[in-house]
Amino acid sequence: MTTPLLALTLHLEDVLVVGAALFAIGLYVALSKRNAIGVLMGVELMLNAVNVTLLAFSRFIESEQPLDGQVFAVFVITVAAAEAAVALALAVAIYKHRETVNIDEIDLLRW
Amino acid sequence: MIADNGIVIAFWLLAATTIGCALMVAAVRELVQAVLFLALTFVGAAGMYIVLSADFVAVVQVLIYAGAVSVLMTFAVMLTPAADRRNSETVFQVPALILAGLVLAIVVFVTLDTDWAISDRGAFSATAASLGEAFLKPYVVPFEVASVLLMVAMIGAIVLTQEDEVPPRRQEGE
Amino acid sequence: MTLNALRLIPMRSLLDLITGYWWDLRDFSNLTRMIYKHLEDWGFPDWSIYVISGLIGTLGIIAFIGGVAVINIWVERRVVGRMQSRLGPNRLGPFGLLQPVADAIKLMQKEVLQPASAPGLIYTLAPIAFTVPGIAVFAVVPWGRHAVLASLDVGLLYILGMSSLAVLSVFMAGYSSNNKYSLFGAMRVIAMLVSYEIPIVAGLLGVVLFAGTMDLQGIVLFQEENWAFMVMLQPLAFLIYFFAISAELNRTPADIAEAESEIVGGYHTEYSGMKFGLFYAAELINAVSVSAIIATLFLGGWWAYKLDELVPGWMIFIGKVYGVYFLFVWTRGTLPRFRIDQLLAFAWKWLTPMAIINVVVVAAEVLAWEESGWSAGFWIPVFIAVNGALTGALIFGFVKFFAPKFQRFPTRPRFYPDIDVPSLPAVTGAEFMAKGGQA
Amino acid sequence: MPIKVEPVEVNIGPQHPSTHGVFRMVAKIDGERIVDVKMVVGYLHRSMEKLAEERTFTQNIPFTDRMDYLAAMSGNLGYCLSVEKLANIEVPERAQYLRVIFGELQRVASHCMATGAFINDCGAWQTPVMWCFRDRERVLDLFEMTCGARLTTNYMRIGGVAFDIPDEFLPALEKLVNDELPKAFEEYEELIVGNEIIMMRARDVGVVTPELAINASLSGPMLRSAGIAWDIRKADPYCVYDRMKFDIPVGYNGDAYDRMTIRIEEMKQSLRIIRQAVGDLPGGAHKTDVPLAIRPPAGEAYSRVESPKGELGFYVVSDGGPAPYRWHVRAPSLINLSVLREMTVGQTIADAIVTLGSIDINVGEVDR
Repeated sequence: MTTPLLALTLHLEDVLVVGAALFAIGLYVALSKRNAIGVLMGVELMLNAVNVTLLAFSRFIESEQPLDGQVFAVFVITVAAAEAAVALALAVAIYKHRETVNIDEIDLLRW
Repeated sequence: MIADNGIVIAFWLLAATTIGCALMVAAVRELVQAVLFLALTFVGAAGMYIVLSADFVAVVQVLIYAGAVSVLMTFAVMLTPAADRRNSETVFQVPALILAGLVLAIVVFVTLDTDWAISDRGAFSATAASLGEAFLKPYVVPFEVASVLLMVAMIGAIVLTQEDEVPPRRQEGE
Repeated sequence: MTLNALRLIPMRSLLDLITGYWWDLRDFSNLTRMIYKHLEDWGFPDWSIYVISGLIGTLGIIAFIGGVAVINIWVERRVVGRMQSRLGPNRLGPFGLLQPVADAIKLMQKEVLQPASAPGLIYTLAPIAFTVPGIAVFAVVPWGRHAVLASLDVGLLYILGMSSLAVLSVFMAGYSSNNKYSLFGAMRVIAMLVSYEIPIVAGLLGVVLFAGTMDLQGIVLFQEENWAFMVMLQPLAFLIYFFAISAELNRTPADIAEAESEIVGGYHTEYSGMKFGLFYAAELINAVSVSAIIATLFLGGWWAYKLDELVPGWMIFIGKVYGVYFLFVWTRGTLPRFRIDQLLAFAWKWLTPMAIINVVVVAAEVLAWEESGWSAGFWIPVFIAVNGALTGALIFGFVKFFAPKFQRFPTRPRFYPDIDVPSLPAVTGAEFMAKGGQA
Repeated sequence: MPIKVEPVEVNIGPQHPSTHGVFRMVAKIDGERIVDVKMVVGYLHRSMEKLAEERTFTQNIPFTDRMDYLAAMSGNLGYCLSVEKLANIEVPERAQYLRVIFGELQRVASHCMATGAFINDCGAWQTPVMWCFRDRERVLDLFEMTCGARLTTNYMRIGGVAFDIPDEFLPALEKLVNDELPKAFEEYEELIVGNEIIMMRARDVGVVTPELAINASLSGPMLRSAGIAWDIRKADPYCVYDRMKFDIPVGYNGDAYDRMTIRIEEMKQSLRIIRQAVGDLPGGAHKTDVPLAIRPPAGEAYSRVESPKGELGFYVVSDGGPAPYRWHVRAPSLINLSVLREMTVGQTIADAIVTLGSIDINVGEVDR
C-alpha cells in the first residue's frame, strides 16, 4: 500500500476551536454594538457557535444516543427563531416609543 | 477523527468563510451589510454542519437562519430610520474585546486540555428519519414545548408591534 | 437490409441491442458506469471516481441550464407573442431561434454602469447570488431511475432553503442599487417572502406526509409504486405551491418586486449590461427549476405510467418541465398584477389556512392508511376522491365567504338616453340606488 | 403609537413606463402610501397656441392632430367647427355625417388604447394592450384608406372634410362595425370587465366625488363615472348628433373601474351612432368652397366637441386677418388631470398608477 499524497485529518478539537472563535466574535458583537439589532446579530452568532459545538460532539464523542446533539441543535435553532422574532418585535416596539434603537439611549430602567 | 482529504479541506474552507464573515459582521460600518454578512455566516455554518454529517440541521439552518431570520433582521433594520443604520460601537468596545478574547482563550485552553472520549463511529448516514423518531419518541415533550414557545413568540411579536390606533384605511376588499 | 426487413425486427429487440452500453442514453447512469469501470481499471482511487462522476453530473446540469436560459428567452417571447396576437421574434435564424444569441451579444456589448454610491461588492454579487440557487436546486432533482446527482435525504428542505436564499439576493440588489425604486422592490420582496414561505412549506408538507420521505427520488418512486401522480392525491397542495411559488418567482400576477408599471424595474432598475442579463437569465432559470420541482413532486418526474419504459425518463421529465413552464408563461401573459396588500392578504388569509387544513387532512389519511393495513389499491382512489372533493370544497367555501366584496353598486354603468341640462348636479350613485335604481 | 416615519420623495416620471409620455408626478411616500402628490407638466410643451397666431387658419389644422395624437379626428373637428362658427360657413350634409362617422371611429380607437393601457398599468404584461391595439389598428386602417394617414390624420377642413370616402370604405366599415368590433367588445367584457384581479385593483381606487368633478370642471368619462350625465353631444349638439339615438353610460362610484366600463360602453354606443350615420349618409359634396387663406370677420368664437377624453373646446379670436389673433384650447386631459392629487393621496403607489391610467391623459394634449 502506497502512502497517500495528502493525509489530512480533522479532530474534535479543531471544530471546537472554530466554534469557540465564532462564539467569541458573537460575544464581542453582542457586547459592543450600539444598535439593538446589532446586539441581536451577536446573539445569533453565539447560538450558531453553540450549534457547531453541539454537532461536533454529536459527530465525534462516544455515546449511546449520538443523535442527541443534533436534536439539541434543532431545538436551539427553533428557540433562536422565536427569540429573533420577539427581539426584533421588541426593537421595533422600542423604536416606536423612543424613536431610537440605540441601546445607549434606551435607559428606561436606569432609575 | 475525519480522515478524508476532501472533507477536511472543505471544512477548513468553510470555517475560514464563516469566521471571516463573522468578523465582517463586527467590522462593517453599515448595518444592512452586516446583516448580509451574517446571512453568509449562517450559510458557511450550514456547510460545517454538513461536514459534521448533520444534513438535516444544515438544511434547516439555511432555511430558517439564512432564509428567515436574516430576512427578518433586514426588515427590522429597514424599519428603523436611516440615521440609525450605522453599525457603530458603544464605549464598551475595548472591554468587550478583552472579554471575548478571554473567553476564547479559556475555551481553547479547556478544549485542548480535555481528554475527549472519541468514538470511531464514522459519519451518520441519513439523519432526517432518525431525527424524526427522536423528536416524536424520547423528546416529544420538549418538542411540544418548543412548538408552544413558537406560538407564544408569534403572538408576542404581533402584540408588541401592533399599532395602538388603527389608522383609517380605505376598504381594501376584505 | 430493406425497409421491410427492418419492420420485422420488433422494436424491443432493437432497444435491447443498445441496452446497457454507454451510448444508451436512455439512462445516463450507463455512461457514468462505463467511466467508473475504466477509471477503476486504470487504478484511480475511490474518491476521484466520486469527484469525476460529480463533475460530469454538474457539467451536464450546467450545460442543460445554460441551454435552457438561452432557449427559454425564445420560448417565452414566442409563446407570449402568440398570446398577444403577434408573432414574436422571427427574424434571426429559423423561426427567430437565434434571437437569444443576438440578445446576449447586445447585452455583452453594453456598458456596465454602476451607481457611484453603491456598495460595490454587494452590487456585483447580487446577480450571481440570484443565479446560483436556481442552478443548485437541480442537484437533487432526479432525471431518471438511476440519474440523480445527489440523492439527498432532505432534498425537499434543501430546495426550500435554496429558494429562500434567492430572495435575499433580490434584497441585496435592491438595497445596493441606491435607488428608491430598487429599494421599494427590495422591501416588497422581503415582505412577500415573510408571508409566502409559510404556505409553500405547509403546502409541501402534505406531499412529504404521503411519500414518507423528503428525498425527491423517493417521492417519484412513491408515485410510481402507487400508480398515481401526486397532483391527483394533492391537488390543493399543487395549487397552493403553484400560486405561492409564482409569487416567490416574481412572475405575474405577483411580480410586485419588479412591477414595471409602478416601480420601473424594481430591484434591477440600476443594472445594465451583462449584470442585467444575469438577472434576466436567472429569472428564466428559476422558473425552469421551479417547473422541475413541480414536475418531480406533483407530476411524477421521469415516471409516466407505462411510457417511461419506451421513452427515456429524462425526455419525459423535460417534457413535463416544459409543460409546467408553459403554465407559468400562460399566467404571465394573461393576468394583471395584485397590489401588495392584496397579495399578502392572499397568502395569510387564503393560502396558509388552506395549507394547514390540507396538512391535517393528509395526516389523518396517512394514519388511516397505516393503521387499517388495507392495500394502496383501495386507499389511493379513496384519497384521490377525498382530496379532490376537499380542494373543491375549500376553494368554493373560501370564494363564497372570504372573497372581496365590492358589490355595493352595480358594476355596469347606467344609461341615460337623454340629459336634462339644468338638473345638475345629477344623482349620485347612492341617491340613485336609494331611489330604486331607475334611470 | 404609529411608527414615526420620514416620507420619501419619489419622482414618478418624467421617464417612467406608466406616465404615458413625459409627465412628472412628485409623490411623497410613507411606506407604500402616498402622502402628497405634486404634478409637473410642460415637458412636451410645443407652444402651439402661440405658433398658431403666425399661421393661417387652415395651416393650424395639423396642430390639432398633434395635440391629442390618439384622437386626431376629434381635434380636427373641434377646431374646424370653431372657425366655421367664426366665419359663418355652412357645411354640407354629407360632410357632417362623415365628421360624425370619423369622430366616433376615433372615439373607438382612443378608448381601445385607453382601456389597454389602463390594464397595462394594472400590471398585465402587454397582452391587453396588444389585443386592444388589434382593434385600434382596424379603425386606423379605415383612416388610412380615406385620408392616407393613420395617426395624424389632418382630415377635416374648414367647410367640410378633405376627401370623400373611397368606394371600398363603406363595406369595410360595415364589416368592422357589425362583425369585428362587436366580437372584440364581447372579448373585452369577458376578459377585462369580468376579471377578478382588475376588480380588486380598480374598484374604489381613484374615486372622484360628484362635487369634486363639478368643481374641478371635469368632463368626459371622468365626469360620467362620478354619476353625472353630461355629454356635449347631447347637451350642445354639433354636426348631426341631434339626429342620432344613443345613450350616455353613467357610473356609480367614480372609481377607476367605472371609468373603464364606461369607456367600453361608450365604444358600443359609438358603433350604434356609426350604424345610424351610415344608414342616413346622404350624397352630395363633401366640402364647400372655402378659400385656403380664409379671412373670417373680426370677432371671437368658442366651440366644443366631446372628444374621447372629454370636452375639447377651441376659442378663436380673429382680427380680420388670415391668422387667428388668439387661439386657446380647452384641453380635457389637462383639466381632468388637475384632480390627480385629490384622487391619489392616501392610496398606495400601485393605486396611484392605476388612477393615472384611468384618467386617460395624453401628454401631447396636456402640454400642447
